[in-house]
Amino acid sequence: MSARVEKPPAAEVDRPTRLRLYQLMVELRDFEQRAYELFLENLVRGTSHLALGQEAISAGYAVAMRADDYTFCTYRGHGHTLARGASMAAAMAELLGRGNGMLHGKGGSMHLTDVKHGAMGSYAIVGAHLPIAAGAAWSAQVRKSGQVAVCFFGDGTTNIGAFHEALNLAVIWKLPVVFVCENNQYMEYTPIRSVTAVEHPAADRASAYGLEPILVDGNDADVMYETARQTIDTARTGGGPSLVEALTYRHGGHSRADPAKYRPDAEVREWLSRDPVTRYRERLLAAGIGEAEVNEIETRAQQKVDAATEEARKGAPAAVDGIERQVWSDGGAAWRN
Amino acid sequence: MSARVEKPPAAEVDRPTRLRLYQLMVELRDFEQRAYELFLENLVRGTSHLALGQEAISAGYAVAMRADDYTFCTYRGHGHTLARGASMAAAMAELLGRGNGMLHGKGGSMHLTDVKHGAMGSYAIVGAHLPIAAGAAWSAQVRKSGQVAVCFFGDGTTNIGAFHEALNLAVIWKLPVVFVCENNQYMEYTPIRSVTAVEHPAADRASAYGLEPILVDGNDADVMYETARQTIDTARTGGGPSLVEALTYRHGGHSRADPAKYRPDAEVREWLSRDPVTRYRERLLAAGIGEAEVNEIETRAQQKVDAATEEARKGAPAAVDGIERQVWSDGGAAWRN
Amino acid sequence: MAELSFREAIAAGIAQEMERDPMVYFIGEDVGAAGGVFKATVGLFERFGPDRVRDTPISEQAIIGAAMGAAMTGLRPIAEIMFSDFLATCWDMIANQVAKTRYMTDGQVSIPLVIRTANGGGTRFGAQHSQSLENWAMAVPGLKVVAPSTPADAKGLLAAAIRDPDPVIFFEQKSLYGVKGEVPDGEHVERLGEAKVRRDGNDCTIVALAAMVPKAMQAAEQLAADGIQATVVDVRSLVPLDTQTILREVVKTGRLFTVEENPRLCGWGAELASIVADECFDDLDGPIVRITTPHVPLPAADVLEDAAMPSVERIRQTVRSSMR
Amino acid sequence: MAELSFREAIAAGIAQEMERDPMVYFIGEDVGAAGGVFKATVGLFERFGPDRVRDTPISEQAIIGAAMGAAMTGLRPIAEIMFSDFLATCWDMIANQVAKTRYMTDGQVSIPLVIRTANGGGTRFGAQHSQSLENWAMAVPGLKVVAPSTPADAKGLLAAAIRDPDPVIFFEQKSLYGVKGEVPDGEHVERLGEAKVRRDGNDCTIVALAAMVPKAMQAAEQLAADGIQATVVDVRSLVPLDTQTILREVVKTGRLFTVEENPRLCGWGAELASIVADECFDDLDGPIVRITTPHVPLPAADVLEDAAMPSVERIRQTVRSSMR
Ligand SMILES: Cc1ncc(C[n+]2csc(CCOP(=O)(O)OP(=O)(O)O)c2C)c(N)n1
Ligand SMILES: Cc1ncc(C[n+]2csc(CCOP(=O)(O)OP(=O)(O)O)c2C)c(N)n1
Ligand SMILES: [Mg+2]
Ligand SMILES: [Mg+2]
Repeated sequence: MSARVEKPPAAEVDRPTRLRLYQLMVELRDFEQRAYELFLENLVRGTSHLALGQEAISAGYAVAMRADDYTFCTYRGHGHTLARGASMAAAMAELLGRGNGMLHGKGGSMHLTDVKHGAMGSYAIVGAHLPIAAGAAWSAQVRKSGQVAVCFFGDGTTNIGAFHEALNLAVIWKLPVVFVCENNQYMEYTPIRSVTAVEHPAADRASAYGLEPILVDGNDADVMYETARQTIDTARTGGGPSLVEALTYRHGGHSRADPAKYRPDAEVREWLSRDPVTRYRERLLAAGIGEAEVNEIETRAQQKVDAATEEARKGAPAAVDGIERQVWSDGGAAWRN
Repeated sequence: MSARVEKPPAAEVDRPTRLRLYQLMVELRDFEQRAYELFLENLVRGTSHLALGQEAISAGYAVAMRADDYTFCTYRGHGHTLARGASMAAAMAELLGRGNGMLHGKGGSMHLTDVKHGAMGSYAIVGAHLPIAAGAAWSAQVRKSGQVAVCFFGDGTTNIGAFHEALNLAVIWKLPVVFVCENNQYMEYTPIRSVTAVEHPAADRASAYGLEPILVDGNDADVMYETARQTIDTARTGGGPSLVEALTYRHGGHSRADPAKYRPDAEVREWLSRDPVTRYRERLLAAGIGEAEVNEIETRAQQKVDAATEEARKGAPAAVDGIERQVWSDGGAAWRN
Repeated sequence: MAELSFREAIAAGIAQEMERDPMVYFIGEDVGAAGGVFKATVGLFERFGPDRVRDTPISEQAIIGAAMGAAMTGLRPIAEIMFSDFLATCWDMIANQVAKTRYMTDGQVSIPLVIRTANGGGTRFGAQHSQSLENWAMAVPGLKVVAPSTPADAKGLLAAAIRDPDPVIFFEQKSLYGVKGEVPDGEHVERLGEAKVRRDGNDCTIVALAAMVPKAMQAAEQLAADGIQATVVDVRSLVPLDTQTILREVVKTGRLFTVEENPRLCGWGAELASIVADECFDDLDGPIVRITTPHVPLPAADVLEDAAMPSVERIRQTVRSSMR
Repeated sequence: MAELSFREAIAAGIAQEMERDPMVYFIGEDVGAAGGVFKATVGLFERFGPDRVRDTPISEQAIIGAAMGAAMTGLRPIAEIMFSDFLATCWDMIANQVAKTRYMTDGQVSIPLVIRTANGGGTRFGAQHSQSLENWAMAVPGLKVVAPSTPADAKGLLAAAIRDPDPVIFFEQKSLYGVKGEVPDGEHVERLGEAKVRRDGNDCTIVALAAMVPKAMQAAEQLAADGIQATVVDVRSLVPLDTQTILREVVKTGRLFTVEENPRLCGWGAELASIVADECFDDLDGPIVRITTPHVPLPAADVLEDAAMPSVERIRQTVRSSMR
């Protein structure tokens, strides 16, 4: 009783979309790698959770989304936030705890948010953002705005109560929300299969909410883009929620503190050979896109990351007077007169 | 994608067991009816949630359980607690807030507990006791005691997070626990189908935990007894948990405050015609058990309830010095020196 | 002025705001056709329809999460958590998500959300359905916390909470639902963060909240017969807290008593005592005394529950013996 | 005496008790082969095996529920909630079930359960991973609440908590995990409910908890240079609370300062202030002053976090200016 991975989409993804997908993946890859280097330089103040290896999912969905759609993601959310168009410099500065950070240092790596671009927040307590995403979809539904909420989370998240409550509510209210489980095989250090009653933590549970199982190759940007298109379209046209399980792998440890020694070498090698970025590069070349064009995308991405890093590093430390700001909508923090 | 109600068991339930089942059902029925009368007399102090109409489930399981097995139930738990052998007088006195109550007035109707008889508590916050029951089963497993935990809950409970977490944990740890959903079609006043993504709130979700769907007629004591025997046996012999959905109906309102006006007349009539007690009485007679014997069971039950009521009414009001007792295991309530 | 019960005033407050603002939505368990299990929202479903007054599954995390997501994106939701005890089942959503998201994003989002919940004891529901949990909410930065004591305030403060741009936890004391009182006709909106002096006296200040206010008032009347004139302050709003009114009265009388329905430890009265012991130290003429439920779960039986919660008699005795 | 880090002392305390009592089991997320994400339980899995040291899914309600059910039926479980912030995701299990079941059944069950959790800030984890939540637990009748400040106490108080027949919430301050200190060799068990005077002075009493104790100690040394001799009391256990020791020191010095890592409202210091303002009123020579994190969610960036939490400098300045 186990869902099956779906075949790559029949229809070819068009060329501009493919270039856009590649560009985004490369940018996210380079950003995460730079974040890692800055951490080694001891410049990243707090923790950070990189999504190296999972870029096809964020890119595939972001490209398929409308500018006013909503993204909800986790502490592993740099990619999802940037993919929506958020400033790379502001994101990098936030990691460094600078005043020019996206949240002026108040959120940190785990809470990147850029509402102007539909990036509605990175949530650091497992499962919490699933009901919140359902709520944004409810709001879109009653406002008849045509917006869709897309909610990303990990395999480990499927075992917490909020997952169950959110899925059921979304289905009975037929909400325009897409739940995307990025199954990277691990929680922090524990393999998901050792603590889950079914093989596919999301897909094998779809039927418990009257949904079709959707199990896809999360390391294939074309597959992710097509899956995104279809599930977002279903949501936007009143067809209600979807639950997608995208199979993937994180190249590094869970967080900056984790060398990821618990993973068998062969498993790591196998997944590295399915790196979504190099795979997609090959596919572009095979599809007749010239190496020069591909190289240029890569160069531009590096430049973008370099510029962002430079700007971030120029920022002053976060301003201390921010501590007592923005608890309330009046801008302040007063709890008494 | 919907589970099917299973047929009544092939094997006939033996005669002594049947008499025991009938006796228990009649006792529970009479107890609840008396509780209702005492409420009308304004003697029941707090709220109370009667299980009139749901007796076949509590009786079926209780008869199949070993004396040291564990029962976990809800605020609708008079029947489950009494069925394990708890004192009827103590239960009644607890409803009346008397000092001779089962909990000396400190718990009330919603929290009947009799640990000596394996009745490990009535829990009044929806869903909470599912993980707790799993924990008792875990304890039995590691102590190798052969005990089984049986956990009863309503249809509405299947939509709360704790349900999901408990089921997953029980399966991955292969715990000796049986989860029994008493699907009486309603939450408090809201029909379960209006807020649930699947038709059978428990059975249609079994596969999300790698379990077989078990959907049974909860108004048939033979079916319930056989289901209990099988699921308890599975648990006891290392086969892990089961999730049972028993279809039933409460004859009255959700709680003492509720006239249950929200239910269509035809639906109520239909279900009253499937009353587990009268149905079983007919089955006993059809099976050749004499009317006299059946009558005697009924008379004894009435006498038992009368005696319990009398004893309960004789009790003094709960003793006020109990307020600062039994917060801690030293018997006291001190939080400071 | 019309005479309304506290529960009718709640419904009237919601209706007033739903009428005014089409972005106000109301969700919860059994709040639709059933009108709520405390019948505090009767008539709203009929008047505003199943889209704006919506039944939910028993999924408290989803209720609060959905309300938060909606509040972030243009609605002004009211979410009902049937008993305040059940706040515990969605406490992460409230304390970690609703309360903190505006701050963590340095103001990128507002969360204009009201969480209504039936609070407190006196109804023999036992330890899991009777807690007074306003201090749980007060302890969390980012939540406003309101608890009215009269039907007029039930309507006016609820309307204010709905209009407030920030999350408000609105505690409705179960034991007050049946209480009747005058409620202003027409639109009625109070301001959050204003305490009210309900009785004026020069000998001591009794500060109370919600169902403890009428008890404090009765005790004050009896104390007058003992020759002690007590000021009674109704806190109404714990966050924001009207310290100015309270400190002024304490300075005037030189004595502070709190009457709290919550079990003792870390109740709102503790916070108040600590503020007064810091800022009015020189104005105090005697110890600060807190009158609370003992630090135990609330027992179910009527005699036990009544003996555990602060009573008029206990307030009177405590004040009298302490003022001697 | 051996020198151990705080995290090693935690592991040693658990090992000592698992060795002694075969009914002690330990569950949590990533506690098995990984040894816990704070490496505070390294070696237990290897020593006691996967049956007694067990990984769970990310299911906090199931973790606490399972531990409670097991504790009711013969085991003595230790359950880890990785960050105290996540207590909110299982708060119903803790506050409504674990805390109340013994009382509601009038003593029919005991729940010998320890919930260990990493608490507090200073590690730049941001608002959802840095809270000091000991006051949440303190506010719930039926929970014991412990928070050690030294490696020796980490071991000794944890052992005591495991042996205690009642539920104990055991807060391990994240910022202390790396701190080293002497830990007695051999079996080491402290008693719950005893505060410790860490420094003796006659001018004022500073009461602190967990990571605030070393800060209070440093501030006290600096204050001595200013001519102010402070007593420093390490509370260690909030429930049961050693009021005798604290009141004695306040009576001796006439002044009370609390140093609390929690955001201001309803912190443990508020409760303490209210006790002192009642019972030592005549012995006080000046206001009771609380030094806390402001009532805001904790910001993430290093400079902000450091400025928000009580610092040695702020403690010193506050005491000095208040003692003038
Ligand atoms: C409720 C809760 N429990 C535990 C944690 C600690 N934690 C943070 S990330 C994580 C693993 C999550 O795994 P998964 O959902 O697969 O996401 P991934 O990190 O693999 O992207 C855990 C246990 C948390 N943040 N929230
Ligand atoms: C977490 C929680 N939410 C809401 C309630 C209020 N409540 C009590 S019983 C009930 C309905 C439960 O329905 P179901 O699980 O079907 O059980 P039944 O009462 O039908 O036996 C509700 C909503 C509660 N006790 N706990
Ligand atoms: Mg994962
Ligand atoms: Mg039901």
